Amino acid sequence: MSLAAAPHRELGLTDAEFDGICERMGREPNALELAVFSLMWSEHCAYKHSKKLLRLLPTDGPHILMGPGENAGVVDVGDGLAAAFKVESHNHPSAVEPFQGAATGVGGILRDIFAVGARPVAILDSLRFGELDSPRSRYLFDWAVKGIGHYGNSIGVPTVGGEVYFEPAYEQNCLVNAMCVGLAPRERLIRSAAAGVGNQLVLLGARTGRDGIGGASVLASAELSEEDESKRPTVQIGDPFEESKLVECCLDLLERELLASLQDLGAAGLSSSSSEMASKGEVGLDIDVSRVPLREADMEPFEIMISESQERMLCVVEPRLLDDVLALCERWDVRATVIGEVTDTQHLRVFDGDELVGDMPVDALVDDVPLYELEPEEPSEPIYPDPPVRLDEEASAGDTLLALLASPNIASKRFVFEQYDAVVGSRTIRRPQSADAAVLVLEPDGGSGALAVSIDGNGRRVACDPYTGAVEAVLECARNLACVGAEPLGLTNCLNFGNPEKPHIAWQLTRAVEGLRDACLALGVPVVGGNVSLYNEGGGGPIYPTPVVGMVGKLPEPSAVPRTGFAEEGHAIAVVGMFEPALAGSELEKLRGRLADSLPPLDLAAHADALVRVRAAVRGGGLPTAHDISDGGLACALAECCIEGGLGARVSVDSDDASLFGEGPGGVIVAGPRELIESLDAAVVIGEVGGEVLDIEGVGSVPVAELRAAYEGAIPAAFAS
Amino acid sequence: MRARVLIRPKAGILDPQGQAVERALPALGFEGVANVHVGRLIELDVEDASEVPQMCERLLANPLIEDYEVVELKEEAA
Amino acid sequence: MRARVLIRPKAGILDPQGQAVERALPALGFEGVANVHVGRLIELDVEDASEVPQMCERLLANPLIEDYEVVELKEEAA
Amino acid sequence: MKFGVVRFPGSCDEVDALMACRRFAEAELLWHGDTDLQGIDAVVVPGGFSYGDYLRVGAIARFSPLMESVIEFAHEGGPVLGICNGFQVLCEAGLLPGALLPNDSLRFVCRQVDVIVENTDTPFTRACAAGDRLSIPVKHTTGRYYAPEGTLPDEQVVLRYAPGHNPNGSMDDVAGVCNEGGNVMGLMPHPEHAVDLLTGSADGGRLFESLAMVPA
Ligand SMILES: Nc1ncnc2c1ncn2[C@@H]1O[C@H](COP(=O)(O)OP(=O)(O)O)[C@@H](O)[C@H]1O
Ligand SMILES: [Mg+2]
Repeated sequence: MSLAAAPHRELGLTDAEFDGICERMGREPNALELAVFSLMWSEHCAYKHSKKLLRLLPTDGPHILMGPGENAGVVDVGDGLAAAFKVESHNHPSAVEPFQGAATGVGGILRDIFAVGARPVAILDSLRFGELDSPRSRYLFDWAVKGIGHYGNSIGVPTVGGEVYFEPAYEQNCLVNAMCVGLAPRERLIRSAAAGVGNQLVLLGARTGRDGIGGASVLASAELSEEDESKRPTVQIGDPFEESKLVECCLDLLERELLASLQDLGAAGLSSSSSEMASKGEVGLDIDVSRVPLREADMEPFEIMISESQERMLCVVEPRLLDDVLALCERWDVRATVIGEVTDTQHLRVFDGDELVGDMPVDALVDDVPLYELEPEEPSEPIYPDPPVRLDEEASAGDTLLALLASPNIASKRFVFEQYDAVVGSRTIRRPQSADAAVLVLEPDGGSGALAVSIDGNGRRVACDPYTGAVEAVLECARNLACVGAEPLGLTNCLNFGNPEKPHIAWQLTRAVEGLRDACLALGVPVVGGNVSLYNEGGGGPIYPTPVVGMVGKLPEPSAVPRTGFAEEGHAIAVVGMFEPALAGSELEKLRGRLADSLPPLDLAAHADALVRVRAAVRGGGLPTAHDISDGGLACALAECCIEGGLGARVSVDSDDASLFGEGPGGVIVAGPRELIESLDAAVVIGEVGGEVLDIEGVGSVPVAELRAAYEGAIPAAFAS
Repeated sequence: MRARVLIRPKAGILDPQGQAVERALPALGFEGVANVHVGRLIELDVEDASEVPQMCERLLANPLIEDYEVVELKEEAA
Repeated sequence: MRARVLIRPKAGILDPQGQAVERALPALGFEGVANVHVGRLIELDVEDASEVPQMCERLLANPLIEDYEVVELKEEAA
Repeated sequence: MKFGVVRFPGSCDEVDALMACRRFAEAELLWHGDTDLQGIDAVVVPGGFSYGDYLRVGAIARFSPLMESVIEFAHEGGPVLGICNGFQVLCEAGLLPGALLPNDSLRFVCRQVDVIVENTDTPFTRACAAGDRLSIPVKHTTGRYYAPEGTLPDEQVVLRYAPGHNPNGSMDDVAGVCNEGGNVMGLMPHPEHAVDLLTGSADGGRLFESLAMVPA
């Protein structure tokens, strides 16, 4: 594409925005400058429609070392160690090419983590697709999972958890969010602000090709459409081997204190990384594109500035340290090239050799960007059609339980997580499905205790009620942590929504962010960072509003972490926490072909207290089994405990649908020696572990083998033949 | 009849495999190697060779990142 | 000059990739497909084409599990 | 007794292997670009994706300067243990019979499996009893072991997947093999990830324990 032929509209800029650029520049931008502005002013880079809303989120907390604004949020995990984490979306690229889209999504979030000096130690993924009976959804799911595994497995970072949901609303627009957690000695942490006029700008890593040209604005800010064809040659290809060298090299450079600042190259490539470094440091930068190592000889300067070639980092180096930096990069076999220097101009100036080919005020690119007010309006009638009926109202409780366990949203995700290396690094003491949160010991890094990580967000419930649904996402994530005895240190989130220029989407977004805010305040958990992905509307209307919440927590005693499975015959089973189940928004309601238009309101303060009780029960020690009551309600949670433990149970509980299959935050199943269970604060004993069937008094009983067949068989069956 | 499909990374698309081979060969004493590209080779018996390009579009190749070339071979595979 | 190396799984060794393609094609409505095999395609510029077989023996192929065939192409790559 | 753990660019499990070795003896990392083995008594070639595993797993790593020294060390009878990618490298280097092919599922598989000790008369299994059942994780895409007819004598099969535990379609459930001299072993499961009950199993420690028993 030659920009001369591509006026600002084709680059996604409105006429008003174009005028704004001319005003700030004091002239019309040339083609290169227009290309850079179009990316820097895209929703993806500028958060035009979400920035104001995000200011609502609480960002202060006792453990915070770096908050939003840096490449990743960082919290103090004690013993001089810091944990960096962030979740990011790669939805549109994954919809275009699921394998490379998902793989480069992982590569991108990894770079955000080591850009602050942390070694990536865990990946989690949050995925949304159409129903599995759709061939296209199966294809996207299959290849996105392969892509995530390919990158994480190859680079030696374990993928320890995640979630997958299948809903018709994602058929035209899948979601691929990836979260990474990293660890660093506190003194190795580094920021991205460029500083020191005269310091050298050094580009590390892969050569620059035509990957993802225009990707940031075209792929990330426009609704998918027919002319996707034309975008396709610009798919970004990931090279995890290059990145693994880059990780080791960057961490080594930081260990030796050779860098003044460090920044990854993500969306909009050199344009955004350089201008953001300059903006944070309140300096200018000169870049000579003719020095950038190219994969293709004949690239134009604008292409070099906006290329999204993967596996590249940008750092600022004092001239006296330059030789040491270049030597160390050579040892790690990482390409390192001086491409420019820090100036006091507060302009980003682009040279092609001696020729000045672009000159842009940094604040016009980064800070002084037009922000838009949302115009939220509550929809008067439902936005989403009812889901297809998949289960007959009259089905027996036993058949209903089996149908729920076999529903892909609840069924075991073993098909997914067995394609991920969950153990590399020797930190993982709870793998997927063995506990509600993944648990990573800190001992190998010289710390004490363990980290717990989880990622959650049931978009269907948010669709029913954006505010309450978002609150529930935070509560479920915190509850998953509580089930392993961990206290949340910080929260990251990815807001996946439709087109915010539409009033109903603006309303969903506003209410969801208010829900996140209130839940974070109630739990005292600060937001350390996140990501926003808007315009997720491919033909079939908007996706379910999907705020995805990731948390990192700390627990003191790794050897005493409960598991999901029942442990021993004779153990007493109880429900702790605060559980008020309802059918609204539940998986059962979905199977019955309905979608509620609200969720029961909830008492946040009471839920915060309940979470403290759950954590106390787990931390009390000696508790072998704890599992949160989530999708599919109490009956499904009990079944999961039976399946994982290979043991049956006899319980007596209320036998109505809502009590058995209803959902709602707060409930946790615990099991253990009777005296221990009975001693727990506010525990309601409901039965006993034993036998080979799950027997719910007055309701029916199902052999554990049948439960397992339904639970473990469902997703593989979708791929059979 | 037997058909052969040659699948190559599209021009300009990163080809880490080709790069790796290009770096490895000189180390083994093979000089003057350049432009190495690694792709896939698919050979199959088909009734109607005219269908093979559609097979490539729909399954065998990934048109986003790969080019393909179909060669018709006379003999069937043993 | 440009050389092309065709690398195929040795006869008799299970080729699950070939089998997967063979299963998938009929599902897409392509009938009468048989004997599908998936291998590797390597193309490279070399000074001395006579060296290519040694390159295969030493690096490009694993003779235990793969057969290779070298084809000399006239034109250099663009 | 000192272990040397090879570090290639793209290795993933070298630090895990190093920590596992250190539970039983001294251990240090060996840099792929060096040729000096620093007087170590046993070599571990760890898992990962050496040199990106491009072209063919293990194919390029096999030619690294350090591997030339490791091959020499092996020919002199020094004990060499290849884990996962290390196994693939040792096969490519001709130190072990056979080759590793893509899993029959064509998918990466990460799973705890049971393996049965078939041969205790090796430096790697002398701490085990014949028939011992070890719980060790596998994690690989290219782990289907294959050796042409008659190239793998039974006594060179050191580990087999327990019935029903073969994760990749390996010939005769072979999980680990040794060379004729018995001083070079390769296996697909990751014993370095089974050295601590906290992470699931300590059974893999038996291999390192066996090696540590080698008179230094
Ligand atoms: N996409 C995925 N990647 C990795 N692990 C996953 C994925 N989806 C689900 N899992 C794992 O499967 C288990 C069950 O998932 P889920 O039902 O979402 O847990 P919960 O409801 O407790 O949040 C968890 O251990 C989770 O980490
Ligand atoms: Mg669940």
